[in-house]
Amino acid sequence: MSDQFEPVIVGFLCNWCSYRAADLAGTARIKYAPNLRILRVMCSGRVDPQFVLQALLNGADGVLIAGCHPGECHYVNGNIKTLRRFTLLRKTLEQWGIEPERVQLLWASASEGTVLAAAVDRMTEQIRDLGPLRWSQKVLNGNGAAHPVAEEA
Amino acid sequence: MTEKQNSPAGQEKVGVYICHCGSNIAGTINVDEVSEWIKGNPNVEVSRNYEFMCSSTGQELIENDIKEKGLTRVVVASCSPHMHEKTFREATERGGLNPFLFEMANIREHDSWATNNKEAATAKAKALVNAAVERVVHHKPLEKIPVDIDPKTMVVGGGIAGITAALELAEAGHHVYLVEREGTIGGHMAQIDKTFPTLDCSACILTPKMVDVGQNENITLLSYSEVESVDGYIGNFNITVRKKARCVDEELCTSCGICEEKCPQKVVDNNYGAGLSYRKAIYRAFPQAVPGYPVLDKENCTYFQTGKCKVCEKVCPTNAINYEQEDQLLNFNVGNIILATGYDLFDARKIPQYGYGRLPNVFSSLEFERMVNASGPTGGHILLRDGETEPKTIAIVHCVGSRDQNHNEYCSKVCCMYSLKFAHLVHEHLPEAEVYNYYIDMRTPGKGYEEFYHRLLKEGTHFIRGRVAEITDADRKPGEEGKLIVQSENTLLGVQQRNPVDMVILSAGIEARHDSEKVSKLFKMGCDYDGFFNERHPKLAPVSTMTDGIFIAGACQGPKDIPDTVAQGGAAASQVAKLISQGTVMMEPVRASIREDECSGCRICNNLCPYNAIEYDEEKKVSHVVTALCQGCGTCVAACPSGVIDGAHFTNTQILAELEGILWDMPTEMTVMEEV
Amino acid sequence: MTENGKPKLAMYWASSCGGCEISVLNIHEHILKVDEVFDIAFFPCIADFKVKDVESYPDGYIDVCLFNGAIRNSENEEMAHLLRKKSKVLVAFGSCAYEGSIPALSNLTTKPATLDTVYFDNPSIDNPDRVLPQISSQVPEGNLTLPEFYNTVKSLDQVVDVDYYLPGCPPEPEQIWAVLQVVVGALTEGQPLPPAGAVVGAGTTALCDECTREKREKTIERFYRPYEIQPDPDQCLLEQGIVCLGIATRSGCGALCPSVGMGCRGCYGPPEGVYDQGAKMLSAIASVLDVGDESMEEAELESLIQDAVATIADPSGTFYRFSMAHSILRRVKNGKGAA
Amino acid sequence: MTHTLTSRPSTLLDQVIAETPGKAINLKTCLQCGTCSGSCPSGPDMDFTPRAIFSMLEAGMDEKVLKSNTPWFCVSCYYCMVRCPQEIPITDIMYTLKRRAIEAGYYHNPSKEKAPEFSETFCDFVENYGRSFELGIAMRYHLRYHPVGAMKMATGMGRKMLSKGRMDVTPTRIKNITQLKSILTKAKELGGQE
Amino acid sequence: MKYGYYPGCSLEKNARAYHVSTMAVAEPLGIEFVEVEDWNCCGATEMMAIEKIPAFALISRNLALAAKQNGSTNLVAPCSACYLNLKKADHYLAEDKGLRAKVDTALEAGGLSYQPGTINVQHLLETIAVDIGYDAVEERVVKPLYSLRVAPYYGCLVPRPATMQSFDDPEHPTSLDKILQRLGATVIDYPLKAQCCGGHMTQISEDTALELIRRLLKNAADCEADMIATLCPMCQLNLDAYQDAVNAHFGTDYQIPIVYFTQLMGLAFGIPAKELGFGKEFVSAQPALDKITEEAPKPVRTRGRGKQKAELPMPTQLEER
Repeated sequence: MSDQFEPVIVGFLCNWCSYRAADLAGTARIKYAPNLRILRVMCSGRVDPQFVLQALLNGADGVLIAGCHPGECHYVNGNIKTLRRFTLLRKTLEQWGIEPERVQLLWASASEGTVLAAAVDRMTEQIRDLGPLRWSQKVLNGNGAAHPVAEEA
Repeated sequence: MTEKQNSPAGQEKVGVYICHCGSNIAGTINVDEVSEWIKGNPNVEVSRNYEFMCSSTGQELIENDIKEKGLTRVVVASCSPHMHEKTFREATERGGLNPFLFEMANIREHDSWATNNKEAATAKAKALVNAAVERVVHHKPLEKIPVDIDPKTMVVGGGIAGITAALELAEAGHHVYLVEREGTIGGHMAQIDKTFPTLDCSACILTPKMVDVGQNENITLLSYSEVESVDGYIGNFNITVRKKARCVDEELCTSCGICEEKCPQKVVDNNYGAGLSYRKAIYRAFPQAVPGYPVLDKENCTYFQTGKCKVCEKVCPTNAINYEQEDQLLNFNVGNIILATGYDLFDARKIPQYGYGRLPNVFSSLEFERMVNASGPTGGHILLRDGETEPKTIAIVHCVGSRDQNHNEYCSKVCCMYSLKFAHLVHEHLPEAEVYNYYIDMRTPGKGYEEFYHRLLKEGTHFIRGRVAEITDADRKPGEEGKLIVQSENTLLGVQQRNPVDMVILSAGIEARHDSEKVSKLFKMGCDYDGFFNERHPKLAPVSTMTDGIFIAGACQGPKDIPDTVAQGGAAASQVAKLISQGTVMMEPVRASIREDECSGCRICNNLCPYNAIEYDEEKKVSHVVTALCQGCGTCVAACPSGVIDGAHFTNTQILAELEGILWDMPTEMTVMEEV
Repeated sequence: MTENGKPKLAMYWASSCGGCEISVLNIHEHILKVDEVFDIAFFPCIADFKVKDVESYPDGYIDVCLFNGAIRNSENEEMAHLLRKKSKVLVAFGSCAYEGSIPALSNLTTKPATLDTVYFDNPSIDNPDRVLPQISSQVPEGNLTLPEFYNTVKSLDQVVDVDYYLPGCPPEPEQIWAVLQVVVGALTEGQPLPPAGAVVGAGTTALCDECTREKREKTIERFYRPYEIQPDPDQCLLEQGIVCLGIATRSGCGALCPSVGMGCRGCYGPPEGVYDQGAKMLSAIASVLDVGDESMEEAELESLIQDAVATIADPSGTFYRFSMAHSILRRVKNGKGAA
Repeated sequence: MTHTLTSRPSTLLDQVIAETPGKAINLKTCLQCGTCSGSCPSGPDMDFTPRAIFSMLEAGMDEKVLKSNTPWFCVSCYYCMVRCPQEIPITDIMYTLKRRAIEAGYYHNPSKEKAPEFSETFCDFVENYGRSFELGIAMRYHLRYHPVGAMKMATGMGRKMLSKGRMDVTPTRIKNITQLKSILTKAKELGGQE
Repeated sequence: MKYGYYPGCSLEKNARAYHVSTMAVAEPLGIEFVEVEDWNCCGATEMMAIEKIPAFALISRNLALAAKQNGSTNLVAPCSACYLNLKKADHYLAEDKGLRAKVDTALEAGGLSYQPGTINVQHLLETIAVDIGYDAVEERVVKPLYSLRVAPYYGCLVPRPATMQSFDDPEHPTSLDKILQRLGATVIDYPLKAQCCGGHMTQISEDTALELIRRLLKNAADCEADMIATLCPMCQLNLDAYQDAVNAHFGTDYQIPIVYFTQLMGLAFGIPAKELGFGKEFVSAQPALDKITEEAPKPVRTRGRGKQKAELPMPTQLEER
């Protein structure tokens, strides 16, 4: 690969809108940055802030949460809860010196393949400018191994 | 790069199958490399790549390996799960494993098709496949949830789509509630004079079907009614319908029509009459209305406005008039819903340069339909707004509000054809008149459509290729006085033309209902940017929606002509009939559940569920999930502050394992640096 | 077993306030039982021991070591390693040892910023020569050394293996006594010990379990600082807009703070099954923020939510007051953040 | 005569899109519907209608485009722009074509096109005084390029204007002309890079 | 209210009447105009045709000066071309990063800088119709323009400022109509109210220009307009100064005075005609002004049609945006 820094972005995409938007982007052969690695959740409302933090701890340079547009949520308003959480999470992350570009929320309907692709390109560029995050390596440097989030019994 | 194994070695025997999809995947991703590499994951027992995993041979690979190699988990890396998850789950099941012990990695839509960078694509594929393996290890066997289908169906919208769907189901012996907003069923088709390209009379083919609806005892017709609320899920919807007060007692009314006749209050009929004719304050849209009872329009009724009049009450032979009548809220349980809510015509006033609403002799297409209709205000005579003069020259403007970024980007599909029909009708009614059709592109795909175009060419219609720029009554030179001047470029000549005519017809496009967004939310289903309802799959599931048990038919899904609309009505009906005859459906077991013994009863989750699936037990002081109501979104799981809600098939362990797997190449070991 | 055959008890304070020691002594007359059962091997707060004494013990000499305080500097860490080596059972005692607690709030800033505040930018400081403590400094008498001040505060289990966690700031005396009884039982009558790594002296569910306030469906339009409103004495504080971490905090204290009208601060750490207390708290209360709905324009929606969220003054400090060191990310990005 | 399509049609097309601010990229989506040309007040006097120009750009007939009077006859009424169903910034594209034509030196043909000269004369004054100066512009422009017009000007319009006191006899110069000049000089350098 | 004021070259001399009448009505309307110090020409429609960056730089200097000058962030331009150029520059600078970078450097060379969006460019008509409001205008009327048949003429650039949203309808603006109605005038539904006056074509191809001008005059005459009210110096000049040329060229005999709407406002506000720049126009407005009556005229249907019984209903007008 080229020497330029290639950010790794983890995407939590909702099954009904944004994941399908990504499908559509592919089907339409829209080329965009290969830096996004997608996990599917049924609804953006499933995204537990712990996942976002864990992704950053595990080395992601950025996290994208994508859901249906407000009002178009397959589960009526799961995405509204996502927006509420995201707003508070972002405020917290800013206190922690994590640039807002690194954790983004995107609305993309199933028909908006182009929107999703464009957003990924934009985010990749923004994070490329910010440089690597690589939390455990660059921030915790030598504070012991990562604790996995405990799972329900 | 170091490989991180986060699941205990040999915990499970995973079979990994990487699909080439011809060259769709293999062309960009080095599938051999990936399938070789993933063998490094201690849980992977078998790793193969094959040209077409979805082929029967491909599926047999899976089945055999499960049997012979004793696989306990299966991962297929190929297309989107929305394409083939079902296929491979079934293969897994045939192999003898629970279908949910399968996971899919989307390396086509999300990878090979999304980039040309082979190296990056291959690296990404590794991450996605590894993620799937790490995840599948934590999968638990799940059983689908059977749901009984209530054989009754609700059809919303009494246009030709709804009528067709209702009749199909009713004739199959299933009960249907047909809900219509207006006083009568019939929809737009009832307004139309002739239908293209066969030119058979719209009313003649529609009214018999309307009568059938009225007479079929399997159909409960709820006219002048609107859906108020929708609860439940496939098989068990609970719907509240508001039956608006029409101030007429349906038991007593004999549809004799005297009230209408005697009513002193005349108002413009903006609905059925397209604003070109008048109706009374108590009225039936048209004589063949079904049901035949009139509707009293309170806004325009003299009695309701001034407290005096009551003529209708006086003249009614059966005392059917009831001013005190109130809206009724009726409740229905149905198993399935078909939405056939139709379309609105584009409002040509939004394009002021065409002068509609300002220049009297500019007409909308629906106005013209009414005018040319024998039952219309002019008895079928084509006249100018003065109601007397016959036009000698008529311009028909295509693409009004369609193919226009300023309004609707899409092509409305039917305008070219109905514009041709208009031209023909003019030739028929006014043989002397000259007709000019202004078009951008002539779009006549469909059986007999192009032939109809050729017929019009023979009939002497003038076709000018060019979108009309403006229509004005400001004459510039002799010959233009008192005319409407249609200004455009004749793009085939490359010259600007001014064409003085007597009448202009604007072929306005088809739009989603003004309230379609509200409706789509009411039924918890999506609609697209333009307001048309989203089908589940544009090719393979055109009448299904993302919501099980809700189907769509006709123009509410997108612009359509009558044949397509009728076809969809039938299609939707057969989809429902299929479910009814199945009796039960199996629903995804992706559901939330609360570990009550660990619940602290904080009640955070209680009002998060849009389906009210979470209940609080006052006795035990804990919350629990009503599985049948849960739709599996997982919002409560993410919210539960004590982490005691499990989201089946999307558990924290599964997602976190997937997360670690997808970031396998990220350095997490700490390089000890100088403390800052 | 040694001379008098009594099991050996140690208690050490790393970066802590001493409250844990007090609360051990708060078990009242039971302390006599402790003395009767145990032989104190190391307890700087109540008896004079030197490190070299501990060093002189054979490995595993101490049966139970109650280690309180966070790992703030190199000395804390050395002591942690030493005591781990010398102890059979090492208990992370109290919130600091368990999850960093108040000392770990400095993970919300950086070492330079902390030193700045302590030694320079501070009204009560007069330090014209900008003198900073040095790890080693030469004086006529020889070389003086000080422990190294870390950039990041760690929990005990981030530097050594820990057998049990006893949460609380401080742990409740009766809980301490209960735990000691178990240990005593194990040592004297050979009763079973809880599984290693367990959180002892606390419940498993969230605090609401113990809280007697009436709970309804949660809809919160905005949050208030405690001084801003007079809360209803019987209703759930969170529902009244007072940030109460009870929903995301392990029970065990008997819901002390809520019972007196103060929102739970979360000192007992997350309940079983939750790793990052702050993130969970954040997720939960954001979810029930009752502002904005799907019918709104996106812009309007966002601003409404912005405003509501703005009523939470300091999310990190509030949600991670006790658990910063033990949270997923543990600290702010170096050089940035709330300094 | 037959026009042979060059491999990738117009280089000019891409340049125009690149140099025009706004959504000029929409030019690629032109439907050839003719709304622009139908709306154009001066359309009848153009060598090619705007729509035809766009088609020619697509076809790579760059020289023909630049030699045409079409852009110069644009009166900047913006009707085409508000009516265009593809939201193509047509008027702005016409400006770009004018600049291109000047660069290409394609406009000094004997035909009736006087626009470029007019524009240039106008700009000379603006650059030297910071204000426009009708009389000067008109006189110089006519004398330099259209002596006949100059006479008309002097006898007709010019006299009228002066008589009504609606035209200055001497140009006004802004105070800080040096500032303006340095701005414009810098701007020209940068413009050169385009 | 305080407003920045950018007169533009025309108002200095040829459209002096516009300037003085604007100043005259400003006071009663409670507007305080602060002229931009040492402003320069906006480049009209010409600069953009020669070089893009200099053209934008030229305009931006004015924006920069206006922004520097403490007063109001609203900048009012009575000239349509100036209005468009200023508004457009501000818009594109915000939209096009590359362009902005270049213009910034150019401005720096002159020790200036401009942050797009700081200045809100308004046309005088917008200021009066939107900010001041029709009611406020009506309140000031002391001598209504009864019986004066006026054709409101907007021209191009105010209703259609390029890709930007106008405060009025791009095809059928009505704000000037409403103002004139409040002045008591009989306002004609002027079909060509937003058509082109010929712009600079008078200089480039007179034939083209004269035809464009003729259309406007003819249509106004057909509507029996006593005068045409404009809001743009270029429109005024073309329709006024070239009217005899049109008559000569087409053998017509139009005598339609072209006045600025601010002049009519001034009259209605009771300001003496001479203080409003009347008399500067080539086609004298006096005959038209003489038609003004004390009493309001009997209501006459403007371009309306008698209602026959057979007549079909008309679709209602779309309610005002």
